[in-house]
Amino acid sequence: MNDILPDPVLSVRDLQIGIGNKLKIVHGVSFDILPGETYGLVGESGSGKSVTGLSIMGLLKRPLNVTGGALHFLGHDLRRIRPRDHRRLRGDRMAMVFQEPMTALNPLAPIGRQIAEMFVIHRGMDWSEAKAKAVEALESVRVPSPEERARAYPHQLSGGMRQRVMVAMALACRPDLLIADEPTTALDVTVQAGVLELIADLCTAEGTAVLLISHDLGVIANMCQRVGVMDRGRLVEEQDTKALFENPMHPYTRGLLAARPRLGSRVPGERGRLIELEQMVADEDRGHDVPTLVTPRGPRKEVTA
Amino acid sequence: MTVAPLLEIRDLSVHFNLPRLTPFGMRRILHAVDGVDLSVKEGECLGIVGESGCGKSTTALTVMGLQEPSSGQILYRGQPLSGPGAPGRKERARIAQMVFQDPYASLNPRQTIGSTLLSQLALHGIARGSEASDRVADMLVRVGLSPDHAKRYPHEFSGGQRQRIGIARALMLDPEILVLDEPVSALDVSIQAQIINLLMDLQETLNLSYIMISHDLSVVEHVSDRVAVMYFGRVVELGHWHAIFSRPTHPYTRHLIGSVPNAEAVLGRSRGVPDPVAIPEGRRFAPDISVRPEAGASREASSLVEIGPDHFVRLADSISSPKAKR
Amino acid sequence: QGETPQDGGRLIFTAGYGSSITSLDITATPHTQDEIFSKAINASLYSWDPVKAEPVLELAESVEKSEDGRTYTYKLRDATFHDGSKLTADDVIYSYNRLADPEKALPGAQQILAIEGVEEVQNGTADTISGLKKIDDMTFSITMTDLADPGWSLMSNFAPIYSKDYPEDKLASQPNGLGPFKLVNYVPGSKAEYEKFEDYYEEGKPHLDKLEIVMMGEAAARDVAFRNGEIDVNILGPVQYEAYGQEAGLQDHLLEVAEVYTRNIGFNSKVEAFQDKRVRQAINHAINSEVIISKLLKDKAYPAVSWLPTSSPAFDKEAQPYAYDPEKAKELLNEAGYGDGLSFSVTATPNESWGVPIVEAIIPMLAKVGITATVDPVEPPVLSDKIFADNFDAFIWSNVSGPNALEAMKCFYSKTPQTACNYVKFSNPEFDKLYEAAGQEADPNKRNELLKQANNLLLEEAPVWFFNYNKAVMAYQPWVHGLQPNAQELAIQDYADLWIDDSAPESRK
Amino acid sequence: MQLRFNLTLGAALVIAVLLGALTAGWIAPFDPVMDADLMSSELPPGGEYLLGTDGQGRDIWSRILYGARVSLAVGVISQIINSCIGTALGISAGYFGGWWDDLVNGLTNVMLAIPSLVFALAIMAVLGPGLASLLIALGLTNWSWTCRIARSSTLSLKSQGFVQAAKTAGFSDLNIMRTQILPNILGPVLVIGTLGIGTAILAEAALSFLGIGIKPPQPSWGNMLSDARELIRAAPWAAIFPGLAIFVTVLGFNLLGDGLRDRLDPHMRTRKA
Amino acid sequence: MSRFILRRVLQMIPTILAVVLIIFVIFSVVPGSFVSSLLAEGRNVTNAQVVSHLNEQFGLDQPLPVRLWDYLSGLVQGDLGTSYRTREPVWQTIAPRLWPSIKLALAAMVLAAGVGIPLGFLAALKPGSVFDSATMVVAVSGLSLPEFWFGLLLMYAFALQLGWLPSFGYQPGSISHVILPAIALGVSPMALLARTTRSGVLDVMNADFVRTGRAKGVSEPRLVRAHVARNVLVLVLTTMGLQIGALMGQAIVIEKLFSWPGIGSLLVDSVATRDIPVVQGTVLVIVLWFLIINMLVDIAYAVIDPRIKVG
Ligand SMILES: Nc1ncnc2c1ncn2[C@@H]1O[C@H](COP(=O)(O)OP(=O)(O)OP(=O)(O)O)[C@@H](O)[C@H]1O
Ligand SMILES: Nc1ncnc2c1ncn2[C@@H]1O[C@H](COP(=O)(O)OP(=O)(O)OP(=O)(O)O)[C@@H](O)[C@H]1O
Ligand SMILES: [Mg+2]
Ligand SMILES: [Mg+2]
Repeated sequence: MNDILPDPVLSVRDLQIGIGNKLKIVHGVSFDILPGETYGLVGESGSGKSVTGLSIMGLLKRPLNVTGGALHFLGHDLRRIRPRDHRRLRGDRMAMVFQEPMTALNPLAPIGRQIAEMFVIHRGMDWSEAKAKAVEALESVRVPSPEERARAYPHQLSGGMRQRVMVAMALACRPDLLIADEPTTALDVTVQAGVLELIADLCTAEGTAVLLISHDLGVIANMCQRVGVMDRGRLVEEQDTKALFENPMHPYTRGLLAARPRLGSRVPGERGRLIELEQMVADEDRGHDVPTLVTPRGPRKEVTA
Repeated sequence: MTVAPLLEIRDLSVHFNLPRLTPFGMRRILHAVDGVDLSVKEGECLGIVGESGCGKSTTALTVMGLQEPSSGQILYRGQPLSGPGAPGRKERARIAQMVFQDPYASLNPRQTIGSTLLSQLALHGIARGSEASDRVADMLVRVGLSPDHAKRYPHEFSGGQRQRIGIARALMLDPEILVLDEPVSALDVSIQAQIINLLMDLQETLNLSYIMISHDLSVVEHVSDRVAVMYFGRVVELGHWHAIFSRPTHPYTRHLIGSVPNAEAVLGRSRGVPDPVAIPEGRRFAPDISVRPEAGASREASSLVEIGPDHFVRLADSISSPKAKR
Repeated sequence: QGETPQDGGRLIFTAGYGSSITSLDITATPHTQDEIFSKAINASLYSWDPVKAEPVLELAESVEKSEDGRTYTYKLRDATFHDGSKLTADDVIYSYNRLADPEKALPGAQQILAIEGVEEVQNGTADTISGLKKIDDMTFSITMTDLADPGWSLMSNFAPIYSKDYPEDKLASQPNGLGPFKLVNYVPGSKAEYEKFEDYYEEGKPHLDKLEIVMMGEAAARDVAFRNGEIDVNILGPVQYEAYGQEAGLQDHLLEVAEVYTRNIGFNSKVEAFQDKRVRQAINHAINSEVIISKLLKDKAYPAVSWLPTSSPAFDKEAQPYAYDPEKAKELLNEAGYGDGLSFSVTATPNESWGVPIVEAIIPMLAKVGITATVDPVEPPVLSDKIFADNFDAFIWSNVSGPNALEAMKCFYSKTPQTACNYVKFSNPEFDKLYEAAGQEADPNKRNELLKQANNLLLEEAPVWFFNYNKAVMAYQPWVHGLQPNAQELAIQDYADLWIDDSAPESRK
Repeated sequence: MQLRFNLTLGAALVIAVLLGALTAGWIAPFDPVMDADLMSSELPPGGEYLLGTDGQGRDIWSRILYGARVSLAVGVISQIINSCIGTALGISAGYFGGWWDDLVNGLTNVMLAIPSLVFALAIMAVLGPGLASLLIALGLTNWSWTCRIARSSTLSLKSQGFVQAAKTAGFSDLNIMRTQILPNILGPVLVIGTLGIGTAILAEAALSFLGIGIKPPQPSWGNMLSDARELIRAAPWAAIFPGLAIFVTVLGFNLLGDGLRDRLDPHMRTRKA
Repeated sequence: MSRFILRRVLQMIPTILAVVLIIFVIFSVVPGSFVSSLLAEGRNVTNAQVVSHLNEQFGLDQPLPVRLWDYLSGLVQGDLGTSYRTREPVWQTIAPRLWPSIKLALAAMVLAAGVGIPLGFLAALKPGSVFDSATMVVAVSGLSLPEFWFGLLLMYAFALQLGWLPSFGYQPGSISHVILPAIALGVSPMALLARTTRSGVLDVMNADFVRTGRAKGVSEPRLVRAHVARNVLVLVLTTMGLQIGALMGQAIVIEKLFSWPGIGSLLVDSVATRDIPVVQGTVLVIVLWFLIINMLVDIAYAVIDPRIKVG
């Protein structure tokens, strides 16, 4: 336990994303992710979680672009970096897992090849060597009979399996940061558990920092050390997970926590109404530029590699 | 007293013919629903949970008459809803209505909300002219919208509002039963609560019966009176909600409940992933099984056994592992 | 073209009446398009001499006419078929018998109908033609049913002499004939390639080593190809005729001839108005033929005076065509009781010189005298169908009107059925009398005199609108020689006479 | 940017042609049929005759204006027939499925496999030239694409909530097809239809080229072009202008169709934004 | 694979039957007969004997169902009947036309694909650019040309004015003869392909897996080459198949214009002379070509796209 925090892997300062200069989508979001830390980003649909993640990757699509703020990743200024160098970082130092495992893989290429491509691009291996590494990667995400599976095409795999392949691909080059954008929302709960567990295990083992984007507070609680809550393009609150759930500061966070039906919360003999978000936070109180409510990081568990 | 339940699903099976793999290859039949028995009493909410593809929606569609059963029956107050002598589409409409999962696809984008609602009244000759408009306005208010929303088109509404309209539409004909197929899973958490509250309020004021399908256990727990757990086209456990959630018996039910990422449960621990013990053997990384051979052999053997008051579990499955079943 | 012919080289001829041919067996088809190809391969007993404008002996050295003027005895010349066999009297008898065979249903049969006994064979009452007699290997006789010169029909390219020993089923694919060229390659829908037949019966001919005939139905495409030097001759349409006539380099190489076709609009006598001579005359007066000929046909035609063409010996040089006189036309119509209107439709094919465009041009002209004409556009086979079924008011067509004048006049003889060629069902006792008399007349001069009277009568009666006689025009490359102004059909050339000079490009050598 | 440009240009061209056709009676300086003076045939553009005269001495500009009526009528009406047939077959096949679907599908394949020009040629041969025959020939032979699109759209709409809802509300199948499905596939049908108008105008020209189109002397662009093909050297304007008229009109409809497609396709819309 | 082909061949049978039936019925009511076409020239008068014998010989005096039945029973044995015109088996009439037709269709397609697909690709890589707009306007223009008019203009420009290419005709083995007709025939499929490719590329570039590729750090050129191209091909293949399949039938006008001895001009000639057995035969060939090409496309799909099972 020490109070001196290591240098963050990723540091986001006052990030602004918009369409041109007119329409702002993300209004000054700031947060840090420390090495080995799993940082959760929650919020309603459209609150700007995904675009934040994409902006770090440098994958914002045309009309959207970063209009202000700073993004620092392992000493690189991502706003100044040459696109070419940013591309080199992608996949190698920072990786991303997307929500839809059905469409995120090239349907016409065997998954082994798609994983191997990572090694070819970033490690300069030749294909045969890379393919062997790909099998290892598949094995590491606990895909049974990985050699066989490496030759399979995406459509031959189940959703959960595909998401494992995505994880294997993302972690292939042992990146320093993994951005997981709703990695399990498309999956069944039972499958979701397995994939989350896998991400957690692998990242702990490698000391990979994770930016986990989700709207499911349960998932966040299970996975993250620290959580940021986004609402209408703003980061309204950031706390350690436990603190956030125990002592939410922002009314929006409180509403979010209260509104969600919790398993095991119903008392026999009654069927109470759920608390609605509006009861906790009035609409006019949302969507203003106010400083993010932050509590300092609590004691960190040692990261064991 | 043995009054027939409001709605009874009796030994329902729905099979789909899949395309043959080769021109002269085997016929392949998908048993989407495979001998399901369920009933709904007046004013009750029956929840159905289960993994994706286990036949929940198919069951619902069959109840609504949108899917022909391969065998079995749907009975409304003891009267068959399909087959000879069954009521026609129009009469049936007054018995049961459905709220669909996707609030975006469930409204005709080319019709104003008002005309969607009005046309139903006109079709059934319930009301005309200003009386009809009044009814529409009433209904919109009832589901938490305002009467002048009637002039708008679906794309002018948010997801939550659309789902309210979907509910309004379903209630327009005063049905006794409302089938809710994943009514909130496409919605944001914050909006989910509103819709769930609305549904619960309506049920009370209108004395409706619900069949509520969801894969979100917490929602089902919150709303249902009884819960059926489906697995591969069959009901594997059925009982009072409290019994199901406090004493899950079938391994699949246990696995399901154990998989739910529960914030409160884990906050004490540093990182809690569901109890692996609850995961049935062989299911952990099992691929999706969309097609499975006829489960003929084990069918007779397996049956629902009452293990508590109103708590049934399918024995054969609890004994034989799902792997063997495949 | 008085120079000495040179031997050798290759000539590319065109067949412009379509983009394919029906058959290489010319007896099986009635189409000019096919005749162009057959002419290189085959020869008939007689041939047409374009200079003398009469049939002359081709495969026979001599002929003797019998006393009664109906039996002709021929002595064949020494000729060889492409397969090496020699021409004998048996071949001639075989060829004509084959034509008459009803089982084979050969259109060429039309050419030998005047031989005695053909009708019996066609009816199935006889097996062989009684009018054909072999005398020895090189001598045979033909007996005719009438006094007309057999050369008129036996010169037809559709009634060639085949070898009796040659398998019939090969006629359509590997034809065997007596003509100057042997077929070496046939690409259906595209072209036929020939080479010189060394054993051709005429000494020193043919001049060309190779002949190629390409099928090109589109006039515009032909024009481009000709200007590009890709083809050596080009049958011209009106537009090209005008253009070529004005262009230096092209205008000196045009071959023109008055062909024996009369273009006309036939008035169906079943239409009440057309039964009145004055109406028919009125229409002839109402249409300005000359301007149509000069503007639409670009002067590629001669105004028709009556039915028979100017080249016919029975043509009356004194006769005057109908003058363009709308006032007169109106008058005549008034007299006939059609002063306030008359309407009819003209069945027409798309042909540019005697089809829809002409009708389009006369519509406004007739409108000026109060006649409403409309077009009934049809495809070629439908035209004849409609005519034979008597399902028309009027038609526009181009009909053969020579060189045999008697044959041509037959089309207005009242006993000729509508399906033969009396399409308008013309019936005039005076005409019939003249025609019958001409048929009986053995003296050609007297016969022509009678026919001249008949022709003038037609002019007066106006059973048709006399439009024009065709002027056929062929353009040829400067290096081409030996083309003849064939009034029967300009596209049919005696390939044996053609030759090319040194100025021909490399590709023709 | 480009997309809106397409739509605007297309609409402008089509409207211009439409206006020309509608006002032909007023703005055409000559009668397209009767004002034929052979003495003034093949006059070059300029002077009294804006675009020159054709071989019959008729004013090309007037004939193009009147011809627009025919070409537009042929294009639009035959395509309306096609769209109706295709939509009706496609919706019913997709909606009912089963043997009817198989039958319609088979028929569509047959129609796709037989070149529509051959079909039209045969029908024209049966019915004889003329506007009515053309409408039938072109109206019966080009519906397969509409049918395919209607069918596949219906298949995907069929399982959507609002169609299912209409069923459970007790609406009859016919009613559902009319009020729920039809309005939702009108977009793609319209697009195909617009493109099909161009195809039909070209088909009329091709049929006229083969000698069976509109009954002359009625002007249509197809038979003007076909009449003038011999004149392409002597009086090129007689061929160029009708050709351009066809080109511009078909281009207009194609651009319009393209633009509409982009407009109606939500994919394209977001991409543009 | 052979099973797949077998099944596809079996599936063709109803289509072919329908085609035979439709053509048969239509042409039985078409006015004008083969025999009357013999008389159309107004030159030779064929006598009535010959006419009735001809009708008898070709069975034209039989009622329609009998003729249809005879035709079908012949067809089952692979006999397409006898041409009225040439009096040879229909197959012999058609056979020499096949290769020229296929050659023209393939040449047009090579041109269309060779120009259209790259154009569409380039346009899509810079959507909204001037190049993109220009390409698409050109493509739409290509769809808007009356083909014979365009063919005639080509003929004038390249054969007559420039003298680069022969204006007409068919030479076995000659490339230069095929160029002009192929261009005239190929513009419209080229335009279609350019458009399909463009929208295909735009679609694929928007697909999730392309974003995955970017997230992997794949460079844009590599992305296009290794991931986009193949997926676009799958989209473009259908259009290509339908186009090649339709080309033989579309070539009618072009073949006539360029005196190209293909199936299309045979068809027109046969229709004009009412040579019904050949009309039947050529339409069947055109339809078969369409069906076979589309079958090949299906097979190609299965090769490219593992999601599709053939066999
Ligand atoms: N290409 C785009 N053009 C215009 N607006 C966009 C675009 N992409 C995203 N947006 C807007 O940016 C906002 C943030 O979107 P984002 O996808 O980041 O939300 P999110 O928090 O990830 O939501 P979800 O939970 O639904 O994934 C939304 O309001 C969205 O409408
Ligand atoms: N029309 C159909 N044809 C063939 N198979 C079908 C059809 N409809 C459903 N199925 C199959 O039947 C099975 C049950 O489907 P159903 O939609 O009832 O599942 P579900 O429990 O509602 O799943 P989800 O939670 O994903 O909605 C699935 O395997 C599905 O693929
Ligand atoms: Mg998102
Ligand atoms: Mg479902």
